[in-house]
Amino acid sequence: MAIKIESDETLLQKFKKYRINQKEYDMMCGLLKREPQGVELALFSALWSEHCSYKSSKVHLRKFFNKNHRVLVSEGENSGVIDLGEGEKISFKMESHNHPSFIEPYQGAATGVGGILRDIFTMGARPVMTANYLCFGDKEAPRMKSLVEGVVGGISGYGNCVGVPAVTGFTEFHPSYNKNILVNAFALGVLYPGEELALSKAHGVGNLVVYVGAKTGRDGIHGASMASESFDDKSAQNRPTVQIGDPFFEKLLIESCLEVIREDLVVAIQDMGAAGLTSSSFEMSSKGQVGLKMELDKVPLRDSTLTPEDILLSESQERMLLVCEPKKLKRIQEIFHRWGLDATTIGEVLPGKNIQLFWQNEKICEIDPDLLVENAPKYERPYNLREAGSKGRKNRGSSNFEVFDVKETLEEILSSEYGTSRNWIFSQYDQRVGSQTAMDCSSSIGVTRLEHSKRGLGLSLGCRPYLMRLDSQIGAADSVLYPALNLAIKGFEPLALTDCLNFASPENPEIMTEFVTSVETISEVCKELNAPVISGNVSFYNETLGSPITSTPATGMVGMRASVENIPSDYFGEKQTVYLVCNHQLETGGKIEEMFKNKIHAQDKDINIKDTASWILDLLDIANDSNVKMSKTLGKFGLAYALSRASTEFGVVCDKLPNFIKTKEDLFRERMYEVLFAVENGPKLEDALRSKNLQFAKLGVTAKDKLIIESYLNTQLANLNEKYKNSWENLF
Amino acid sequence: MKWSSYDAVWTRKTKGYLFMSRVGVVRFLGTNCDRDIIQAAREFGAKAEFLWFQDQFNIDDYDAVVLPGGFSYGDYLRTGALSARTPVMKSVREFSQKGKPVLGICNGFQILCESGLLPGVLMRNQNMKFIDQWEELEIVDNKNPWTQRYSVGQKIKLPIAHGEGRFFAENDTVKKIKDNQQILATYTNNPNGSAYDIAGITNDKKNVVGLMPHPERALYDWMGSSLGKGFFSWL
Amino acid sequence: MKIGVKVLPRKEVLDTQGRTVQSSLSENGFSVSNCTIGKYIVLDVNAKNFEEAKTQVTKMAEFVLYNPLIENYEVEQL
Amino acid sequence: MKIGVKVLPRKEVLDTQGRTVQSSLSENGFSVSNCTIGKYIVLDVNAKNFEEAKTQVTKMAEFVLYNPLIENYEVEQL
Ligand SMILES: Nc1ncnc2c1ncn2[C@@H]1O[C@H](COP(=O)(O)OP(=O)(O)O)[C@@H](O)[C@H]1O
Ligand SMILES: [Mg+2]
Repeated sequence: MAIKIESDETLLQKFKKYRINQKEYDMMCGLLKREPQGVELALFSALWSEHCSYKSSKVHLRKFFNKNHRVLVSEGENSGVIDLGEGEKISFKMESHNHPSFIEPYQGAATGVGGILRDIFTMGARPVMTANYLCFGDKEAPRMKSLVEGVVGGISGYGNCVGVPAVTGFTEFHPSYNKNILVNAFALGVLYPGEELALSKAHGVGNLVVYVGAKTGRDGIHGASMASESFDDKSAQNRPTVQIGDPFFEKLLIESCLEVIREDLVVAIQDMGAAGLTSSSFEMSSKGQVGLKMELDKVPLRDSTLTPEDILLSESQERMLLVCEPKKLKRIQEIFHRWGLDATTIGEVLPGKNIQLFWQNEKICEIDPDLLVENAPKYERPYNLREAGSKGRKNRGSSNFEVFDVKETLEEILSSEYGTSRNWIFSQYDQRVGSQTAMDCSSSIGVTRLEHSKRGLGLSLGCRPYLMRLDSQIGAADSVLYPALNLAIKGFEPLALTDCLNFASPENPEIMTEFVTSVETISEVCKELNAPVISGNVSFYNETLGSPITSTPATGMVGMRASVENIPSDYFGEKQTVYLVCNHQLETGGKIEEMFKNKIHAQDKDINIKDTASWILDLLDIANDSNVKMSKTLGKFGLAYALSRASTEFGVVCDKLPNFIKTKEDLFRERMYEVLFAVENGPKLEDALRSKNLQFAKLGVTAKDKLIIESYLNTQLANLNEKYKNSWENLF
Repeated sequence: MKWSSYDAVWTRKTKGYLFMSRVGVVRFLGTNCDRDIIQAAREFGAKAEFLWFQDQFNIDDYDAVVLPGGFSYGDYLRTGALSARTPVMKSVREFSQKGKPVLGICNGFQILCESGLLPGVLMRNQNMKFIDQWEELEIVDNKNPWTQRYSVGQKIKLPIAHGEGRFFAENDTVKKIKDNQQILATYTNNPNGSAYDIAGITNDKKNVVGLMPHPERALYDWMGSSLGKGFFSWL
Repeated sequence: MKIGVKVLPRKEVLDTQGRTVQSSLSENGFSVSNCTIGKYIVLDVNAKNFEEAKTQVTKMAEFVLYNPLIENYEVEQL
Repeated sequence: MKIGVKVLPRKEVLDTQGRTVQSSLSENGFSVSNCTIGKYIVLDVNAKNFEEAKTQVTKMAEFVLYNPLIENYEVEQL
């Protein structure tokens, strides 16, 4: 087919403005059988961006294990949904807001929280918990301290005001994030018995398209396509207007949207996220295979100079689009009005399947949304198969780190940004609003109680970037195994997973290899645990001037426990016997510098996923049946660090270490995987462990105010606790 | 039956009348602890329902009114300022003037100060940050409906969650509050710079109480403490 | 008509924000002997002249824009 | 010398606080067609004249007092 090539500069300029390349332009022309005109190029630019189309990841995301008896929705909607079995359903998801947070940390992080909450209540679920996964650069890197302060402030400012508790999180530092921090927000919502899901599929010719919430302004125009390319030095200049989040408006939207959904007044509902009105309307129409008429001049504006194209691309926050039967409009408007919001009809559902856009009664565009949504490009980006064993491992460092004095090393870790408490962060988050929080951010998992059934939902975030730097398969396996283990030893059965895959450019085959390895490995572990991946998000192009971030597939795993009473604590108590239970896969670790700055030492082994998963499920039974009072996973910095963290009021006297700990250094190595259990009735636990053939060692008994590890360490707790709790402020 | 003061509610209970006290829980735009309070009140056998900020209510229909925490009007302008000027507050004022029990928690406390039902004002925490953590409180007064179940000097653990909880009033006002025994509870380790470590106060008639910490978040051991119960169990 | 309302903390009230900013400025080598932070509110009102506008805005200020316990305010034409 | 710095949200940027305060004022019977809320900062600096003070304060503003992505500022003598 002959396509007229506009060789003049205008086309090149357009490519630049809309971030489109020649190849994709040719594809558009092929689909349209002509050149795009008017606002069409803007529509393509938005919907074919990596951010909206998932064009580099789609073929791989399809491989995810995403179905089991609990799953109600795991694709095609704003968020995944599972059934909890007693009439309740939950919906959860995680999403990145990395680029905006680097530009304007407070608003970037705040609108990240706002966006993920909208994805949840759009489904008809009331948000009941949030969490955040943060990776910052070296704390001495330019702007880093103010980025930390701004991001935490933004999450706090938004989350506290909408009134959804933050129950857990993850914070890490590494120079690969110096110019590209990660801000991933997680949210979970509940549908109580009898409450119906809301979906985004438009249908019913003659039904109305209604715009709800904040007025449209110039915020974030071209944001979606911006988010789909890497930072360069020029990014500073062509920044779109910063999107400002208004948590107060969001709160009003939550209440009013849930009310109209509960009264069964809407046919379909969708938040306006990336690429705003365009993506929400085109997706609703494409999913329902119906046409839509939209009169852009009826969209409520904050700035009267906006053009139709601006209106289509604006990413103003706190806006929703819904479809309803005409006879229900009045009631809908009443409800929104009661909550101080406006609901405006801007169009209707048409027969056929085209979207027709009008501006002051003139049709400015008519297009089949499938061209933009279904027919968006899908790329099989080149990648290599991961090489097994040591060849797959880029970053194996030497193992010869030396510990001179256990106490000194421990104190050094506890007062470094890598090992100190994140209390400075989470004390700024409301962790208890809703009055259902059973475990807050100070614990290794977050727990919220289900209002109606009194069961508990547990949440743990996964992905430890230092393991990803070692090897993407080990790192990805760990990003599911570690949170699953954290949940299991508190008695929470892993139910399902969401992910947020933060990677550099997919056009780089090495990065793509890590991406594919991560997806396949995560899926494999989820299958072994029977915990499907129900939702997620991909963020590519996390790199600046060619230097990539650590590939970071963050995850959020949700588990359930029969009750929120007597959950094993993170801390030792009086008269307890302490055990170390292990299933050694491989040994990693070294001193702080090695782990977080340079290469990390590790044995040349892989993780046996099947074996580890079944061990985790065994521990779940133990945690539930053996009257476990305390449990804790050993992670970075090994046993010494874990014992010191678990010792607040009571420490432990370890008179005999297991034979695999022979040196001072061994006290700081992480042997994946090990957990601590403390019980009052030792023999009972031993029987249970033996009956399952689990390897364990008795470490000793608890003692008030002191921690003793053979001849290696003998210390009072006050000093360690003080270091752990109060070092942040000296560092930042 | 019509009851005009908390004593009446109390008597009915002790005399064993089969009676559910009726609690009104005020919802402003942006209130976010409203469902928590309903749950807490119902847990202890009270009949609890929402009151809407735009509507006045019949003061005889309720035995107690709670202004829950949250971020009404987004905390814009000043915390509690916009809510204090809504229609429902006319009824709350009238209700309190009849000596009936009113409790404002967190943002509710801020609203009561802004509307003049309680003296003083709550300002930005000294460290300029929102603070969520558990604090030890000492009950200073129990001659009011809301802390009647506690003993004076009793130490209880409750969580705080606020950015603006630093109680401030002019010197002579603070002195008056102190002399009149209007201090309800104080912090053991003052987290926010509050005058006299104040965590909560009462009005001079002791029927209106404002408290920054959240007793509704400390009802059962699984929440971390059950010592907040007393604020609701008398209802 | 555009009217500006300057709302500043009263002297005897501890202005935590001002103090924090002042110490941050001093730490970074700026010499500031005092820093006070308040609000600036711009209102668009319908009025024939400043007098009329001022009357309206004063009413709003007294109604809600400032808290006399801790703040003072001033009205100006923009 | 006392210098005032008026920091206001930029026009194209959403002013969340102003939006809510305006609608609350309207609900209470005041007619306001627009409300914008920013900060007012009073600084005491050591300077011989306004020009000199302004130079100093402008540096401070650029350093920390305002966020150029979302705000504008003006310096005035008090
Ligand atoms: N960004 C954050 N937001 C909220 N809580 C956080 C955040 N970062 C860390 N935390 C909390 O701090 C606890 C300790 O963090 P960390 O030491 O990294 O994990 P672990 O307990 O697994 O060793 C976590 O369990 C989490 O609840
Ligand atoms: Mg969405």
